[in-house]
Amino acid sequence: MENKKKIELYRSMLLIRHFEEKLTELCRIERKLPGMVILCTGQEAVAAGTCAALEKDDVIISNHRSHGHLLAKGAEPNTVMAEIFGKKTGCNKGKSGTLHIAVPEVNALCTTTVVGGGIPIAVGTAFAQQYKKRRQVTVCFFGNGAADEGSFHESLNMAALWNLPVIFVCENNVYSGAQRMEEHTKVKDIAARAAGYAMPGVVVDGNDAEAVFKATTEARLRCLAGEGPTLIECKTYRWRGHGEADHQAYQPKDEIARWMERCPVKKIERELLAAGAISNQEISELEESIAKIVEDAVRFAEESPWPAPLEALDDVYV
Amino acid sequence: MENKKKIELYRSMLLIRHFEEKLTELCRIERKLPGMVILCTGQEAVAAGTCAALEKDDVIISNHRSHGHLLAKGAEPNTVMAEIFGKKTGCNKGKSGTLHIAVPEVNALCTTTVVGGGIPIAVGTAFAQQYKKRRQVTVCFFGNGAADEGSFHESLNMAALWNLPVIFVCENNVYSGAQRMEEHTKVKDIAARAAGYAMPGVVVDGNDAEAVFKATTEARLRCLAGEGPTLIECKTYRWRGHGEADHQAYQPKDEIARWMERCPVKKIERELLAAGAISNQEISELEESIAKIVEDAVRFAEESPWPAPLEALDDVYV
Amino acid sequence: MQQITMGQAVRQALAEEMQRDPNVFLAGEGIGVGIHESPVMPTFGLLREFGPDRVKDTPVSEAAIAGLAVGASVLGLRPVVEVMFNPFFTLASDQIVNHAAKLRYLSGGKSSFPMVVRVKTGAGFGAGCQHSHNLEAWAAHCPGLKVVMPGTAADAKGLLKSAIRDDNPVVFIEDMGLYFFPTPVPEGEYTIPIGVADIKRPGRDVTVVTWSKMLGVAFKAAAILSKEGIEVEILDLRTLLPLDKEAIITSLKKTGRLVILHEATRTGGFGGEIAALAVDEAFSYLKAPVKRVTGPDIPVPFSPPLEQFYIPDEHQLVEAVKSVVL
Amino acid sequence: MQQITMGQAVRQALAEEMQRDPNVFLAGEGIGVGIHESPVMPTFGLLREFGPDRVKDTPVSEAAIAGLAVGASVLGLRPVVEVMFNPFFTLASDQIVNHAAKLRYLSGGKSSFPMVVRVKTGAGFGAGCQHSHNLEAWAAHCPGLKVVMPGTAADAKGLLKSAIRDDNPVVFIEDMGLYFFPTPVPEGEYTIPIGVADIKRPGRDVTVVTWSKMLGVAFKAAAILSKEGIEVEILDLRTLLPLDKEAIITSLKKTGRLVILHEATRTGGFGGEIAALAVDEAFSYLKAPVKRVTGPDIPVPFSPPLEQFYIPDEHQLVEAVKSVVL
Ligand SMILES: Cc1ncc(C[n+]2csc(CCOP(=O)(O)OP(=O)(O)O)c2C)c(N)n1
Ligand SMILES: Cc1ncc(C[n+]2csc(CCOP(=O)(O)OP(=O)(O)O)c2C)c(N)n1
Ligand SMILES: [Mg+2]
Ligand SMILES: [Mg+2]
Repeated sequence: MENKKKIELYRSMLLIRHFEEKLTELCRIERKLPGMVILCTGQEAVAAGTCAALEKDDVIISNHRSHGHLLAKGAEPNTVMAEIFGKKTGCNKGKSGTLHIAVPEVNALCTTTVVGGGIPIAVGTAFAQQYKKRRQVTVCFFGNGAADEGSFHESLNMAALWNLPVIFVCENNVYSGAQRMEEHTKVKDIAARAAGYAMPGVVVDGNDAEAVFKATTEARLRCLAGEGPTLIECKTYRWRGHGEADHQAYQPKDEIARWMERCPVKKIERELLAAGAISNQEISELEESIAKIVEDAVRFAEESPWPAPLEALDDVYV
Repeated sequence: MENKKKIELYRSMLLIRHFEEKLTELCRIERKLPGMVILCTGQEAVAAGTCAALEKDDVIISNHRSHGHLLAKGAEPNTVMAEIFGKKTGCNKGKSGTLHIAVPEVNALCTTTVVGGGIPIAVGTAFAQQYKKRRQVTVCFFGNGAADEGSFHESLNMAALWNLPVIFVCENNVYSGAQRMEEHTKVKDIAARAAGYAMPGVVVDGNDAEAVFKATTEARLRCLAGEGPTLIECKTYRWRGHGEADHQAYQPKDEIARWMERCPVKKIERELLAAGAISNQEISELEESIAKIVEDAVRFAEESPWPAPLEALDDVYV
Repeated sequence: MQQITMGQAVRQALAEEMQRDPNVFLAGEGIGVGIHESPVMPTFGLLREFGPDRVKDTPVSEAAIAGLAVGASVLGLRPVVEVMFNPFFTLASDQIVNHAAKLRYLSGGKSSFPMVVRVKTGAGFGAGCQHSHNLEAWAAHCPGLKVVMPGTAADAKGLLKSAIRDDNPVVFIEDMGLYFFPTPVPEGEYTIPIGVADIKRPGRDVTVVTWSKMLGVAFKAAAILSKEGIEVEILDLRTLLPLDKEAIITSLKKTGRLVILHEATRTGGFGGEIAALAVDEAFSYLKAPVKRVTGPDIPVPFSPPLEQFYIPDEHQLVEAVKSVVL
Repeated sequence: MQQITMGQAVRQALAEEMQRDPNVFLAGEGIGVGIHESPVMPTFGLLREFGPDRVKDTPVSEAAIAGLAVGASVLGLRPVVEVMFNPFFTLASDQIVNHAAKLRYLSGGKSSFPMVVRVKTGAGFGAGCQHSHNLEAWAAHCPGLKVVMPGTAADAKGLLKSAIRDDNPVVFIEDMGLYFFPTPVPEGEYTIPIGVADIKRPGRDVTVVTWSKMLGVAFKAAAILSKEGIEVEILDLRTLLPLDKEAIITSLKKTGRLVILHEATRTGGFGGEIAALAVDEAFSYLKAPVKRVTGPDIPVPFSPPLEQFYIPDEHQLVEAVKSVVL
């Protein structure tokens, strides 16, 4: 991987990390953020690595843990933050909130908080891409828990049958809500299910952005060659609770600590430093510039007006 | 396999064959039979072989193609026939008809015509068997088409996770409605999906009743040993259309002919004759006795009264 | 005018719209191969005519089929997908209700989902309650959806064409009982707007609000009643959502009497909505209790005499009308 | 009397019934481990108390969870399974509607399915429309089911105990808004019969029919109106199916005026059924139009001011009552 690309990856992950750490902070202030705030801290390499392998026109379908996906795909931090705050200037006018933010401008077309609900939709967008003979793919993000939903099964079967240009990215962060993987399925690797649809299934280190990037790039090429979908399982870990209200009592402290040592952001940072591709000075500057982006986004959100109550009636129908 | 047991198997298959051939006949008479009549002619070895491996207390959950399963499990031909006719004396008082006949008396507990709908229910009955610490198993019959439903996936995962005593019998008769297997899935063997749940998956010749019996017996022992579920795929073929109204235009004539040569009833008959376990004379007698059972069932059904219209209001609630 | 069945009318609408707009495609279980290859079926021959890229036979996977439509429509295609029988709507309902209906709202109006879900419904085929269960009231309770349920072949054609051109998700429900009897359908291009009810028979004495197959029952009853001097106004809703409230109220202003007729079971049926509208917005015009003639609160039974008992008929309607007129 | 929340009342009912009958077991997503381990949650601590054989944490598989209940109940267990949020009812709906509700009928009365599906519902948590969507009207349109929707902690406890002992499938819907405020609940063993509505406040001027969390809104409005000399009778349905028609009609005979209040969206909501009942069977007593105060016909929005706009409040109810009284 070129250094330039790798720095991009690093930058993307840093943005996600800062953005979400700010959300954690804001959640500690009572009534600052409405609703349930669900973060991907620790999983940034999946979002960044995947999206770095995509073109702007490629589509992503996301789930309840979407902030990373959206930012990595190029969404504007300001309007995403405003949406999380529920403000009128939010990218969905405050209708969506943190759980189902869609950013059509960057082809983050549909985000759904129904677990597994995005997978059939990804089949649909990929179908449209194939139907229109576009050189585009769809990436569908979902969790290990979602892989137990019927929708996963129906969708992977259909996508394989029709050789659709879709990449199923299972972000296996060990947990599904408060249940560990082994408490919700007996299979060791979700990727093993791909064989049941005659589809390639790949396991990658989800904390290694470069590995995720490579796997996605390969899968994308298969899609574009008309060879159909791939299931990529990214093994990673959720540093925080299911949502910010979750006290993580069920997550062993040493397990969290072990995974924090394998921090995906630090990993790529170390590699870049070792390769002499970036200096400590440049890192500081980058962090500062990103901190500013996030500060600006929060300020934008805070200073934005609430939607007027009657706006609730808009946008139901075309 | 003992000859006695094998003769039982043969008898069971003969009954199914005669029963259904009679239904084919009756369908040719206009307005004789209401509704859509769906037959398993050619697939008898699956029903017979599976049920021969079960005890009376074991539960079966069946689907739209149920007649074979029910008769093999020991259902009374008279009341099943009357149900198919829609008569008051039918085993479900005419409420069900051919598509969802339940015969709780022989633990054919639930039959559903929602494709895949029985699979979660089988998880439930197997759960009850485990919960009550009974030495019993559940067999769930479903087709290759049903294996594409989300319910299949969720159920197999849950059953494996909890080591439930359930045997998933996928009756792969090549078709799902008018679609061939390769038109609805890319995978060659449905049994390959079992690995995705860390469950054993077995392929057997579904036209060989003895092979089906053996596979079921082994799976049953695994269940009783607390080792959990098995997926058995029985490769067989549907001689007739999806239902009796289906003209089978999409089924190649020579394909049907090839499979008819592999008739499961004739196969076991040949083997019994070769082993000297049965004589031609005995076969004739058996056929006659079975023909009489079927004739009696038809007479019983024909002579039975219709339910009174107001009976429609009964049996909604306990 | 051509005489065709509703199935054939649906087929014409599909074919014409597919010719008109390359973004229209069809998907469903056996819609191409046709389990019972029969010209009464609405997708008969379309695979041959439009090829396998535009007529997709799917696996038996209702959720994926509905999701296919959601995803394809957000990228600008116009999918028309089929739910084989109304009870299987349950299996597709998460995609239809939580996604098709809500994702536009959730996007703040940025995205749209121009898709049609065709649902086959109706008792009378001896298929039992897992095939026969009218659930139009479910869809009509979901903002973001439009719900269309035509009662004639001519309406079906014009409404389906509008549904396909509509930029919102439309649930289009066809009663299979209408697949078998030819009725007049205009030749050539026409559309019928969604959301507009139709007075199928004017009358001064009582308004019968109905939709779908029950329209035929209403006509039969009206003929009987007319002989006794009672003139029924038959208002065919055609669209349940958005509801043409004005048409209902206008008719009630004239007749002052209302009977609602639908095949779905009574309790929680969409008839309640019509009654509620009447007793709120047309209260001062009502001269008599509002009656509902509906399927009884039971699953649809199999046996012919039981199933016949289930389906509302003209005699029940005649009786209900008389009870409010006399 | 103890002061507990509805979540705690549900928990007591579950614990007591599990102690009473070894056939009762629980299953659902995170019901044991508890995503937000919190004593307000109805299954809090039950895993510890009853062990993993009787409190089953399941995979995220709504159809299998519901099917688990169907199959377990036909073999004589009494499953109580949880649908985490009402919109996910869609994913379980085939098992609940086509199987739990119909299989007894299909068996000709031979089998029964004594199961309870607990559904959490209600807007007000900033969770948006894929978590908040009141769909009680769906279940109440399905013969074979019973549908219970309590408005107080005391009712919840007694009704849930009855539901668990009922030999029919019961959909038991809990509004999470009631999980946070303690109200009085009798000590010790008691049950409340399913199918019996309750006059929560007698009054002579107008009947307000409501259920679930909206009961609190009705009380607030009644207090305001009382000061202006208008006495509201609050009839809490508690059970939607079977519907206590008599209670509604009896109240209407007294007041002659009806306002229906529910949080679900208006069109196709269960309020229509109540209005239809009134205008049919109590027509001659009605002195004024029947009004409905409900959620507007939109998905539940996220942003606090929008969500607040969605949820019906006492001011809307006061206005509606005045419009029919004055
Ligand atoms: C259909 C559905 N069922 C249940 C839930 C509640 N829920 C939200 S997230 C979640 C766990 C999902 O786990 P996983 O798919 O692994 O994603 P993760 O949260 O770990 O990123 C559950 C059960 C839901 N949102 N949708
Ligand atoms: C949920 C659902 N979708 C569609 C149908 C219509 N249908 C009935 S049988 C069938 C094909 C099933 O094929 P398979 O599972 O292989 O069973 P087979 O008929 O071959 O025995 C279909 C699509 C149905 N009954 N239920
Ligand atoms: Mg996870
Ligand atoms: Mg098959």
